[in-house]
Amino acid sequence: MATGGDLLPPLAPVARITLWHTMLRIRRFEETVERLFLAGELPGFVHLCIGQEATAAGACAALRIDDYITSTHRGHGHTLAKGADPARMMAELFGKATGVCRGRGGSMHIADFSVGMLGANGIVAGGLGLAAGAAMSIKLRGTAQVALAFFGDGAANRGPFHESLNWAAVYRLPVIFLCEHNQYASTTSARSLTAVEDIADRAVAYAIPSVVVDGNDAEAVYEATRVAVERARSGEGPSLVECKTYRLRGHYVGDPTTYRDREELERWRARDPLLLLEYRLLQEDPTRAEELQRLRAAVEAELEAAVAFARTSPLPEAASALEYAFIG
Amino acid sequence: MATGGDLLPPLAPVARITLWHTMLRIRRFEETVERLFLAGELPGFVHLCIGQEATAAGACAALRIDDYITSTHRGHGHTLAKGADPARMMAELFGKATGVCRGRGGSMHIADFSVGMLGANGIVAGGLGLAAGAAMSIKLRGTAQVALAFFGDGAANRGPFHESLNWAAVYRLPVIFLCEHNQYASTTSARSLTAVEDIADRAVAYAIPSVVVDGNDAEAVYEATRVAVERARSGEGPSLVECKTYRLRGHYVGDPTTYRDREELERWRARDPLLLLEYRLLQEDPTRAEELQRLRAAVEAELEAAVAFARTSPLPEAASALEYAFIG
Amino acid sequence: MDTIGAERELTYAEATREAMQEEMRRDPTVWLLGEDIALQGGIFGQFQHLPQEFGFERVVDTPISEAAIVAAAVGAALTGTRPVVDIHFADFLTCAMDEVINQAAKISLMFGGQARLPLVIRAPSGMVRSAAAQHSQSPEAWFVHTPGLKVVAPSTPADAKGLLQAAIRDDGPVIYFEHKALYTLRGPVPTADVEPIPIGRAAVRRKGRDVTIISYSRTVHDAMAAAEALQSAHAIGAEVIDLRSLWPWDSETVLRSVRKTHRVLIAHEAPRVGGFGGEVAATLVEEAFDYLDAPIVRLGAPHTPIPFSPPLEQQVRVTAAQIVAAVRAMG
Amino acid sequence: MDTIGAERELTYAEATREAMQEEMRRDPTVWLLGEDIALQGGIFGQFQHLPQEFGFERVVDTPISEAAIVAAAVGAALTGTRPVVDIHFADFLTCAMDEVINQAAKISLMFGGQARLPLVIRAPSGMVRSAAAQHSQSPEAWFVHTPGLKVVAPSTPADAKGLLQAAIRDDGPVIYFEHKALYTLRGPVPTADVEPIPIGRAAVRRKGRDVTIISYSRTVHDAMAAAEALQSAHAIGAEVIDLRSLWPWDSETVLRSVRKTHRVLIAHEAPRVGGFGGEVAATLVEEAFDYLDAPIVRLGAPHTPIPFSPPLEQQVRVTAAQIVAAVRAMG
Ligand SMILES: Cc1ncc(C[n+]2csc(CCOP(=O)(O)OP(=O)(O)O)c2C)c(N)n1
Ligand SMILES: Cc1ncc(C[n+]2csc(CCOP(=O)(O)OP(=O)(O)O)c2C)c(N)n1
Ligand SMILES: [Mg+2]
Ligand SMILES: [Mg+2]
Repeated sequence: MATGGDLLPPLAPVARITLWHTMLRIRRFEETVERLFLAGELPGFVHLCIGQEATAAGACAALRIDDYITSTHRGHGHTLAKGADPARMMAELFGKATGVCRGRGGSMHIADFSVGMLGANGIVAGGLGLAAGAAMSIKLRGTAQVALAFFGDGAANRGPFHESLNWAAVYRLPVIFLCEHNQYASTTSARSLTAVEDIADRAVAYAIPSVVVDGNDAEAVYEATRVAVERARSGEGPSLVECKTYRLRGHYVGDPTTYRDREELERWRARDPLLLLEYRLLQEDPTRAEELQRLRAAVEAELEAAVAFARTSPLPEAASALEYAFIG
Repeated sequence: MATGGDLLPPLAPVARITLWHTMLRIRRFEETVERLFLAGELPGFVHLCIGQEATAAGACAALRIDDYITSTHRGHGHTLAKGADPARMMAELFGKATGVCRGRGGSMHIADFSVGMLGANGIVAGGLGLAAGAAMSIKLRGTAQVALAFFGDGAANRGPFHESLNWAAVYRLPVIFLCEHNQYASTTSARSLTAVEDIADRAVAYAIPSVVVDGNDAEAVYEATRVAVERARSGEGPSLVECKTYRLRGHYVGDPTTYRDREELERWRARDPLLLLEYRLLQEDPTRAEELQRLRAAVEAELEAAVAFARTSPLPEAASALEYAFIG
Repeated sequence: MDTIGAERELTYAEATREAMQEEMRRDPTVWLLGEDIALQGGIFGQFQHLPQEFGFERVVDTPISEAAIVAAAVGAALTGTRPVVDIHFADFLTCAMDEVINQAAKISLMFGGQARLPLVIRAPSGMVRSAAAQHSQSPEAWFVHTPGLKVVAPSTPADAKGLLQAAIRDDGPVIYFEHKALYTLRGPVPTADVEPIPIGRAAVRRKGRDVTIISYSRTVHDAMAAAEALQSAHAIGAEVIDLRSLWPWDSETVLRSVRKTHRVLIAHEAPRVGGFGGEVAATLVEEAFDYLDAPIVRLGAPHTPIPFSPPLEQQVRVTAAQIVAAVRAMG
Repeated sequence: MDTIGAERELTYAEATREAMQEEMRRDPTVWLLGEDIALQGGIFGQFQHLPQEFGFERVVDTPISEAAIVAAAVGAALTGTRPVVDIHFADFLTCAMDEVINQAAKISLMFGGQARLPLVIRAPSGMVRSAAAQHSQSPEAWFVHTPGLKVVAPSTPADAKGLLQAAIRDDGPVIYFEHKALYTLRGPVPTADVEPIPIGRAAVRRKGRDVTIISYSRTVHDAMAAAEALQSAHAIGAEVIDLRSLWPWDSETVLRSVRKTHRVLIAHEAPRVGGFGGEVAATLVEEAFDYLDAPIVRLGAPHTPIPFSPPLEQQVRVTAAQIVAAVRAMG
């Protein structure tokens, strides 16, 4: 695809460990959120990305901090991978005044503009057009940024998917559309209500390049995204990257998941993205075990601090309810 | 494509003359409307289909009276071809109480449910989903009808195009999406703001068959539609038929058409769908000239009567303004 | 609450299901479409077991395509069937707004009465458990301001059944708002042999001589609690009117009450500015000006999208305490 | 009409273009996108010649993709530019309703103030020349009822310029309604050195002691004609207030007038039911109840989509004659 300069190299060993570390941070963040939610500590509704860590980690590894991402209702992983502070994220999920959105957004609207994370979105496919717009702004301002929109397989059936991809194509925008194909849209399997098996096939309708990768292989996601990012940064326009993955939990915390069978789940569990990369890293060099162990401990410490910060932070004052409602 | 029974045969000579006759009726209707509009006799805004008669005539020739069509802002030709009474259509354009919509709709909302014409639409791409829904109703009711949606090249960039085609594909609905690719969406050439040259290429995104035909060749349009209709009627699902054509007038009556050049216009004028078929009919059998002449006279008489009916019909009573505003 | 014809208690969600079931048995052209309704039975469980009885042709899981859902339902309603649409959350009506406004609402007029459009669009509205800004809206006033639509918003299980039945039998498009916080509410519900509740008729939920409290949907329950408190703590007799239908709405029942009490408070969960309360207040001023002894009071959410954090969400909700305070302040 | 700072006469369309031009010169991050605006200069000619000065990167013809137009503008506004969106007809806002409501209006609150969203969405509304049901709507009340948005609706060339400038300089989303029938209206327009007209301030278009007529957009001109007729034929002195902004709206100026005249009529082209008139009436009852000597009268379109045929279209329009009759009937 891309012909522009090699702006980011293929992953060095240390970067691969970072990739694994990012995935672990996401996994443990999500497991912690799940536990806290089930314990009744978190208000609202929560969608976890357990099982899909490789897409968030792999894609964001190919981005710079000033690049933009837009996300979905399942956005914790994207936000962490883009560089947000887990403590302020956790505080947001608790609805605390110290949260990234000062407690106004919660899980479904988590955002951190300081790291280019332009927001999770409670509207399926809501983020694609925003990313196209951010890419348009990049062109107008003449910077070297790119924008990347995460979206699900279900989102690919909404009109904004279509309008955004045509839009990005005709203006040759520096944007990457990254589909997290996790096989389901809530209770319905992608197979039943999406006319094609690969969302990537839809790129033909916009004459843009697309690729299907193993979405549980963080390195593969990184590599595919890297190529798309280079293409975008060198002015050659948008790409569609489809990552085949699976959510190992329900659609939301509490989902009985009666709509899929155990066997399918087990098949995907065996391809857990964390295990895959860990296996690869250790097979290549068993001495890395120690470093991984060190990172594990660091993740636990980080999370413990995040939860403590969130718990001890104040709730917003009721009297402040109208703050930020209105600009200017 | 289709394998179902040959529900409609290829055109017999007499049917081809009917095709030409239908096109002539549309052409003369539109020329009359243009003249009346410029003379200030018609209220509102008018979009003519002069140059595109072959798509309306060819497609509707492949339909039965109880099949459904949905249309666009450029819907006079579709309405006539589906079998509506030109006098009541003309009365509608005059805003008369005797109009097909009792003067409530006008050009942009012309409709005749009695011949399965479910309405022109002032919303670009508004008709695609309606046709898919009519097709769903056909399946539920278990009839042998089909639904056909006319839409423009510009409409193919709107979200409802995407949602409707995916929808029709997953439910295998008896619906035909017929694109009238007339090279422009108002002032913008399709080339500039549509990422692909052929809308038909977008069918891949829904795994449905598609075909591109010469939209100025009424027989070719008929044949492609016939195949798609057979497929639909025999339960094999939707198709996309793209007809390459050209509007020989402006986007609306009064459009200065500064956005296209004379040479392009002349090239298409030479491929006038009426001349094409007339030439073919006469080359095969010069003695047909007499019949065509007779039909010409019949068309003029029909139109004269239509205009007289429209002119002499009463306007709706002001006091009746709230009629039909509300159902039940 | 009205209990006429009721024989057993059901939840609001169960009553909805029962209405669907009875109507689908009664009329084979009635069908249901929406996201996650067939396999899951609706995200609030309101459609469980319907596919087992009626099959997947009449209980249809759809792609995430709200625009196509409503457009297809319009097309199907124009051609001899009676579709009932389920939209996950009322906030997502915006994704099908063109189909609701420019097609469904306008078709009858545009086509000069050629079309019947027996279409129900169900949409759960309102705040529940910190669902945040994109899952909490109460947008009913938009649709009241849209000629061509009917708008209903039941507050009890009995009305959830009776109004859904009426909506399904209606030949025009009806926007039917359920409040998410009410699905688990229990109450008496009439059995199959009872007539649907006519669209456009309010219910007087409680009699009183001193003030008329007008409300609908979930806020009716806050109004009832306020009325009890006003009576017991302040000896103020509040008449509580549940509008049930917002368009057409039952101004007659309201006017009758106002002519008696001379004091009016209107309360709804939707934002106060531009809300349905303004329509009611303005109408009462036009029709009962001389009966009013005090300014009409409107309560509604302050002018903000709904915030996530519980104390903030609670802060923007109209409560019984607010209603009590507002009535007492009327003097 | 206000003429402060005006030096020459321009049409409403020309004033719009001049506002764009000045703002684009002043701030290189201001840009314009919409269908048919670059090659054609806008379907009402309101953007002619802009690409020649600012190039096709800042005056962008778009595909027919209203949802993407608004979404892209939101994304671009979040990231350091000031997009001005042109929607062909206000009716088509429904095609981007989700992007307007669930994204633009809610983003500031949802993200806890992280976002600025300097975004203007222009949309021509109202009836003109039998454009029929899908090209004639006046949907402003929906957006007033949507917390997070500002809503303006200028009635004169001077305001078309001044309010568009204010909207462009505003850091939040502004829905800007132009009335299609006003594009050719001529009037004095201030030159470049004049400040924009602040959003939220009404204009008293005519002084009077007997009745306050409140309006906005095209209907202001009907109100002015009515006021002249009331004066000359019936010696009734009407004060005419042009709201100009619907949210925030200038209740102070209105209240000042009402405390003087004690009689109020509100007139707009949008449907009466659920229209902005209800909000004004309800507010006045709340804030000036004791000053009112007669019921507040609201005039608006009857409850129907706009019909095509000229006598029907005319029948659903609020006219000067109707205003005169309604004022006289107030007694
Ligand atoms: C416009 C819209 N329709 C419906 C929903 C309800 N909903 C939330 S998530 C979801 C499924 C999304 O599926 P997909 O895009 O595949 O993402 P995933 O949940 O698998 O990550 C649905 C239907 C919504 N939030 N927005
Ligand atoms: C949703 C929507 N956006 C914009 C318009 C304004 N408009 C009317 S026709 C038209 C061009 C349509 O192009 P195409 O679909 O190719 O049909 P054609 O006019 O060429 O027949 C536009 C932009 C509209 N009516 N509806
Ligand atoms: Mg999915
Ligand atoms: Mg075209």
